[in-house]
Amino acid sequence: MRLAGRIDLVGAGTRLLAPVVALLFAFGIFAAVLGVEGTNATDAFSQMFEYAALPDSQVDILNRATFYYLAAVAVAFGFRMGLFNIGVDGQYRLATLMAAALGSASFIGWLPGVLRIILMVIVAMVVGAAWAAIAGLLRATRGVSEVISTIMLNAVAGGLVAFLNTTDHWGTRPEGSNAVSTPLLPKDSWLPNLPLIGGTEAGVFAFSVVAVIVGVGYWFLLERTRFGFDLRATGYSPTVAAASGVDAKRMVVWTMVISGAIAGLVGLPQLFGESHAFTDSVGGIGFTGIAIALLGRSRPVGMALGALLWAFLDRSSLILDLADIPREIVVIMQGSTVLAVVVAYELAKRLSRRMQRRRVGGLVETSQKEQPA
Amino acid sequence: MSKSKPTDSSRDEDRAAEHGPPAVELRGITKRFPGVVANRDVSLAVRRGTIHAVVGENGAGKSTLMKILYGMQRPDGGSVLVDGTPVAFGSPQQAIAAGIGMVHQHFMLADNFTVGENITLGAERRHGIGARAATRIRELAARYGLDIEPDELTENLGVGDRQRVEILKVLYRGARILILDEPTTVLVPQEVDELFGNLRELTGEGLTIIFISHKLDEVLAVADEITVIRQGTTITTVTPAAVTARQLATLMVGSELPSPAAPESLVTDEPVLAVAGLTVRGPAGRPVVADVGFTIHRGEVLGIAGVEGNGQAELVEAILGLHPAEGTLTLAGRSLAGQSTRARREAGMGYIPADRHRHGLLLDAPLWENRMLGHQTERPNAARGLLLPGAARTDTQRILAAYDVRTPGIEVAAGALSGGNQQKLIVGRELSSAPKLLVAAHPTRGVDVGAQAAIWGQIRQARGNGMGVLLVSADLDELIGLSDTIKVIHRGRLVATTDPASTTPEHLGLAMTGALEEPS
Amino acid sequence: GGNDDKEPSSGDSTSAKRTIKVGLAYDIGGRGDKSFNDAAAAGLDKVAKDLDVDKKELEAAPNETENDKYTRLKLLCQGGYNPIIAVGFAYAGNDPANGPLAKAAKDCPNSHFAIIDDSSVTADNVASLVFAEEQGSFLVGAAAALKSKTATVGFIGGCEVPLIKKFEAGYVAGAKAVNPDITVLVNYLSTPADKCSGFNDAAKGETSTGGLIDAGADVVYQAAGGSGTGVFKAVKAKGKLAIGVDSDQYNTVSDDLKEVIITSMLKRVDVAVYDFVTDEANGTFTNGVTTFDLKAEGVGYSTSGGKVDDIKSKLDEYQQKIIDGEITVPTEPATS
Amino acid sequence: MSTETAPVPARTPAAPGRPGRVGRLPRVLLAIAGGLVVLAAVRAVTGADDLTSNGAVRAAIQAAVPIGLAGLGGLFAERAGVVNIGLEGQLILGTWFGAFASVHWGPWAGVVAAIVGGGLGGLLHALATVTFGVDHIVSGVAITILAGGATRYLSSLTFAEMDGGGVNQSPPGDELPRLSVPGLSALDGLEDRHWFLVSDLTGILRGALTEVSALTVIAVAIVPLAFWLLWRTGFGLRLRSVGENPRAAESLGVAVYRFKYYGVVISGALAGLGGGFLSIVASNIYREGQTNGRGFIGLAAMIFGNWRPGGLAGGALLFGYTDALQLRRGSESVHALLLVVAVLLLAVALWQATRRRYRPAGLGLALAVLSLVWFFATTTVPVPFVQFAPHLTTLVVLALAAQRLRPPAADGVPYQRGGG
Ligand SMILES: Nc1ncnc2c1ncn2[C@@H]1O[C@H](COP(=O)(O)OP(=O)(O)OP(=O)(O)O)[C@@H](O)[C@H]1O
Ligand SMILES: Nc1ncnc2c1ncn2[C@@H]1O[C@H](COP(=O)(O)OP(=O)(O)OP(=O)(O)O)[C@@H](O)[C@H]1O
Ligand SMILES: [Mg+2]
Ligand SMILES: [Mg+2]
Repeated sequence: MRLAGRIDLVGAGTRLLAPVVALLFAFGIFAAVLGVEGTNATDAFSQMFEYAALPDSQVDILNRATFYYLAAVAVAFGFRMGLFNIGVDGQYRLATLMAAALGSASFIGWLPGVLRIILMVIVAMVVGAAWAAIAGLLRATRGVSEVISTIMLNAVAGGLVAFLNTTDHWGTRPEGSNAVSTPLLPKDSWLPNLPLIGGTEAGVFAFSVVAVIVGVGYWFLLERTRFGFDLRATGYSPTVAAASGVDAKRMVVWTMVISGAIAGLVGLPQLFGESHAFTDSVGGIGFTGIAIALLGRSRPVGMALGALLWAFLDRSSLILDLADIPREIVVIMQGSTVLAVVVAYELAKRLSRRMQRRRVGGLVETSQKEQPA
Repeated sequence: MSKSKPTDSSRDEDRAAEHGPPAVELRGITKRFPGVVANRDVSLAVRRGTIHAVVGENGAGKSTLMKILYGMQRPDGGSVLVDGTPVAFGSPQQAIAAGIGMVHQHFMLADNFTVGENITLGAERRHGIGARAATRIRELAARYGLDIEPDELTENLGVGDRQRVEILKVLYRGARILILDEPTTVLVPQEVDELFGNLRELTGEGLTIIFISHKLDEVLAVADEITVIRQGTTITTVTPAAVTARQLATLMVGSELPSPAAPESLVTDEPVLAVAGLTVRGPAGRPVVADVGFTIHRGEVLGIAGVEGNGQAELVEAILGLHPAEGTLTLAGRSLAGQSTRARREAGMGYIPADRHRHGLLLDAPLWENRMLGHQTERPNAARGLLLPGAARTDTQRILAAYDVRTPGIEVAAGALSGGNQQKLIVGRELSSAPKLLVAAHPTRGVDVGAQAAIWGQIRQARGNGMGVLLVSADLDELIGLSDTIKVIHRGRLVATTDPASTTPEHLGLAMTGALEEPS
Repeated sequence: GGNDDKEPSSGDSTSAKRTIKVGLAYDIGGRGDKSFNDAAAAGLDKVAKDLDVDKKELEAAPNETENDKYTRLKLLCQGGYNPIIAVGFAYAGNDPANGPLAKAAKDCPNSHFAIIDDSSVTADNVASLVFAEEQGSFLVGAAAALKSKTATVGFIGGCEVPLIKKFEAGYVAGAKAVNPDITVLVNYLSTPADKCSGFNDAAKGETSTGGLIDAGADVVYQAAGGSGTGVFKAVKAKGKLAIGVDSDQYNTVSDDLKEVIITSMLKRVDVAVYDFVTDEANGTFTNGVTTFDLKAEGVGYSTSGGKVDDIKSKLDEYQQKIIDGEITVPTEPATS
Repeated sequence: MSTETAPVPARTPAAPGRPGRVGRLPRVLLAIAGGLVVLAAVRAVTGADDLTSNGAVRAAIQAAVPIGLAGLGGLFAERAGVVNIGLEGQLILGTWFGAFASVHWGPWAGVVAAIVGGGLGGLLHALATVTFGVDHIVSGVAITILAGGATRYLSSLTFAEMDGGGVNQSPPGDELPRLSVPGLSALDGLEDRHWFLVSDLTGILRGALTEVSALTVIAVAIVPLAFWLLWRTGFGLRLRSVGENPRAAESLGVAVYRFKYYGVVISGALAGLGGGFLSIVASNIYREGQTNGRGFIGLAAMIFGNWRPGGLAGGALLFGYTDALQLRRGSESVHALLLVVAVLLLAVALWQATRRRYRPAGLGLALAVLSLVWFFATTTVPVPFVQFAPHLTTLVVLALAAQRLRPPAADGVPYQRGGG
């Protein structure tokens, strides 16, 4: 009785079933679209699986999942209190640029590599936080919807990045190249890639450790601290939270700040482990982060699975080209997965709520006196 | 349906039909919700041109029954007859077409619409939504003495006016049968009298009115016939002349109606809360609470009476720090002016909000998390910034038992509980932290009589232990029964102070309308 | 001048048809982008006519990582394709020594690679195919100045990046060479901030060109990829003249726009691809940088439509001077 | 999207009419006239003649149309209580479907197909949000992702095989007719004189009334039509009622779900039309990435316009105008705009100061000084800055005005029939 009370088995069941059903549905769409084209979906899928199982692919999937996960956590932090930080993109681009520019600057050349890495991480988080704080402050003091302001701030951040990452400012261009980036970091502040997976020289980003730490920290902060309770309460109902003593405006600002600080980390796995300089070639991770946060219902483990799924689809789609299957099919699958999953979660929520009501109602009816409203 | 006004001859027809079939007949209605049977074999007949009252406790199934008649809910069994013809409404639209109109328990108005827009909504076919409609509304308003201007923005209206808009909405649709679901809860006695005058005029015109209430004196005053519902079933139908209020109450609850008997005073002269010069400004900078001052002592219940919308909500929120305010506020000797809500709650304020869904409970969160709510900084819920879920769970179990909250467990979402059980949980939670001051706004609203008596008892007991209480309530009996002092708020000012021992609801009502302005 | 099919060297003519597996890794857009990638595709198609080619074409996705690019090159090499052509400087990455191409070249030492528009990757099995866009642009700049009646000409760049600035630099220099007092108005349609959307937005091209023309420009040169049609439309609406880019656009635009195109700056990516593959087929792979300049006829200007016939002699004069080294064309605009 | 408790005030004496209703038109006209004078003066002082040239005005209107249509789309959805952040996706669908039909069956067919394509996107959003109760933002984001993938896939199946088309673009389609008010060409000479105000006015008139695409005319006509539909018809009343108080609407027999569907599908259709405008009129081909965030700007324009058609049209024009200026003679015109902005901010600051709102006044003043300093310290504005000028404008305007805005009361709130 007590156990049944503690763990809402039915609710948990439906919540677990929901994404599975949604994935099947998305696969159905995948198959249907491919069918129209005359390709066998299972065939395509088994090719994708085979390719994704290669050691190189496994490493790549883990690496992608690392920054997708960080982006998702950044977004989810806002989601949990009903804030939509659509500005992760701008935040991490600006943050990564600043960190990379600082890390490669000659005036801190004397710093030992480890300290420089730490400094860069801090700068990235601060820049991300500061950029997000603009939206937070606008929301708290001026009532500007963060959805709109973060979208606008993305454009502004992009402009600043484009402005600063030129040879006139912080950018350099290797001899004979047309690509502009910040100068390469000194070798002592490259992070080694971890040889976690055998059969390949490629290694997993060392920064994936940070992603794991962020995930654990996210869980702890939300579920085990007062701050997290305040945050979740605000997400459930801002008015109720306010009445319980939560200062909604401060919550908004702090949540945006933390979300932005996490967003500031998004570009670092690649910076430290792959490119060693800021390039503007990779963007849009913020949007993927939103999708993954939705897939994982903003839960730390759920988002990790979502990030892996997304990374798997990304990676395995590379093989489709070789088989002359349009790779866009994967984007369709990703989009329909998100939509199907959120619909499934909603339906599961309704179902479990109804079942709870029925249980409560049943209890009331069997009691001596009917319990009126 | 016709666009012309009802002529004298049509009125004559109505009168002539008085002995025809009943305007409305409900036969054996049954309605089940998951886990609850709201209506169980209910039968009811309403004669044309009369006011028929339906009384019953909270949750007896009155609103559900009326929603069935109005097409908002489908019955699981039984039949509905209008003018002797069986009908089966699938939507309010069909009920409206059959000449039925309903004024809901909660106002159903869009604030950002004009009165005219609110009235014509859904009935645009009649006279459009423009000048013709406005003319028609003015005509109707003049004819039934409902003073209202169609171009006014609804959010600027007071509750009385809103009530009139609701009635006009129904009349505008040409309804011949009006359902009024607890129309008087938000009105002061004088406004109630005005409303009853309006209703009599309407029946004079041949309209039929179904009137829902659980205020028995009102029912006795206005109804031609009274049907009593208890636990979803019709108990009986009586005429007012044949019963007394006590008899009616006994029918309603199946036992004697408990009343908050005036207890002996336990007031000390040690102040708990002292407020002075408290002013709250509305969006336009106009004060909605103006220069309010009072002191509550240990063991004292200070009741605030007032028509809804006269600043009591803002007063409560200002005291909790939810609304910026000017003035001083001292709790047990400590100045809290300008402090956050959290600081105030930590200093010993408990809060039973008027609207438990907006301010009291996280409906989607489990009960034990709701037990933490508002007290997430103190033991047993948390220590040093970290939550203690285990301790909170255990304490939740204790509250469930102590306050008789009926639920299968502490992991269910608060939203799954019935309103009364939700309220008990809130009361239990707030009293568990042994507050120095309890701010209780409508603590028994929407709660059935049994739970109501329990809540009163718990508040009294806590007061006996030295707690001060600020009680805001629309239920004058509750105010008189619980308070040691009653102050009346009108247009944001405290305009009168009365002794509950010597006052009557009528007297309070007069003060609440501002008729008895006196310097406080 | 134009550039026609080159004859394969005589010695090999007997064994002309032998199978060669060519892998092409495109930049975003891929085959069918009506621009840069298509030019490479055209070169490949031409090779396929002369030789027995087994080709595999893969294309980049927006927002992909450097690792994706590396993976693509490696997939081709693992699939047995040799040579492999990386279309676009992005394949070099920002760290040429460790970028996608460098890594792939290291992983597949027995494959031959070529990269277009980049000369920063040095490896034994990598050939860099780069173009002197500034030289070609110089010539069309001169043509613009010669054709201008208002002493004002315009330049529309699709995105403010070094590669496109090279076009601008040459164009300005050419115009100034003809008329030192000429005004050259320059507009860029986008920056990397919005993923260089200015290469994809004909409406932007049209609006921007309208601004230049209203400010007095009567000849407009565009280096704006897919936005070029917008440029031509605006020019046509105002009865002015335009200069195309990359391929001979007189031959690719719809008929109603032909009349405004006086010439196009040719950047013979197709020739580069063609030459590279045929050389490979002949077993004459040369690593290192091959610059396709005026001398090598890798850049130039087109004469279709006959609109520059009257000034052709002057243009050829400039061309000769550049080839002879008398004129050095800048690769970056004078002021930033 | 903040929710403040609006206390029901005690019965107040009936105010005559609605304040703010009467007197709005003259005020708006006055503000427009004032803005014009400032613009003309700045043009005269700085010599940035493009500020009021007919070309700039024409380009501004052309740039404003897709934004405005997206904004109108947002308006219909949000008036029905559904936030549609999927406008961007519906815009994308509009560009693709519009181009596809235009290429095959002519531009007018393209217009219809764009509407249908966007409408389908709206239908999907309605299905998710209304029927399944999914969070509105969530569904919108998902639809935008989906639309991008779907169009790319469709292109690879269709356009890639066509002559002149490719995986990321369609072959060109035919153009829609352009219309001019006759006789205005007589004004040509006046504009070139650069006379203060006179030339400015003629520039604006010529820009607005000559060589206007037929679809632009239609789009402009939709603005008053939308107002009429929403505020003057029973349909509009019902639609708005489900965005203000769906429960009340339901109790009066309004089919809440159905009207939400109407609102969201119309929303998608309008956004689709905006997309069609991009791929049929603004350029006569479809090109991937063509919408470039205009859906979001449209949403901002709608908020800027306080959820009203006239206001959002003004917002769209403002974006269109800055966008057109920056594209045409960016560094120069936007530099001159700094002066305009400074003057306007100063005016706002003064006005706020007279109302004793010192914080916004201070903010306005600070920003004004900042723009002035920037104006005098530089001669041009860097391209990246020029390009985010519209976005920055949005941010500043929202920061100054957001609290005066009034979204529909039930905007973004999932609604479930029968309560609960
Ligand atoms: N939509 C619903 N779903 C589930 N249960 C409901 C629903 N509406 C009402 N109930 C239940 O039906 C019963 C009757 O409710 P109803 O609202 O008709 O009571 P009432 O007599 O109007 O009470 P009150 O005096 O509080 O208005 C209650 O137990 C309530 O919990
Ligand atoms: N859709 C629903 N499904 C299940 N139970 C419902 C539903 N709607 C209402 N209820 C239950 O019906 C009861 C009465 O609903 P109601 O909305 O009247 O709440 P209430 O708290 O009694 O408020 P009030 O008395 O002020 O009307 C509550 O206990 C609520 O839990
Ligand atoms: Mg009721
Ligand atoms: Mg109730």
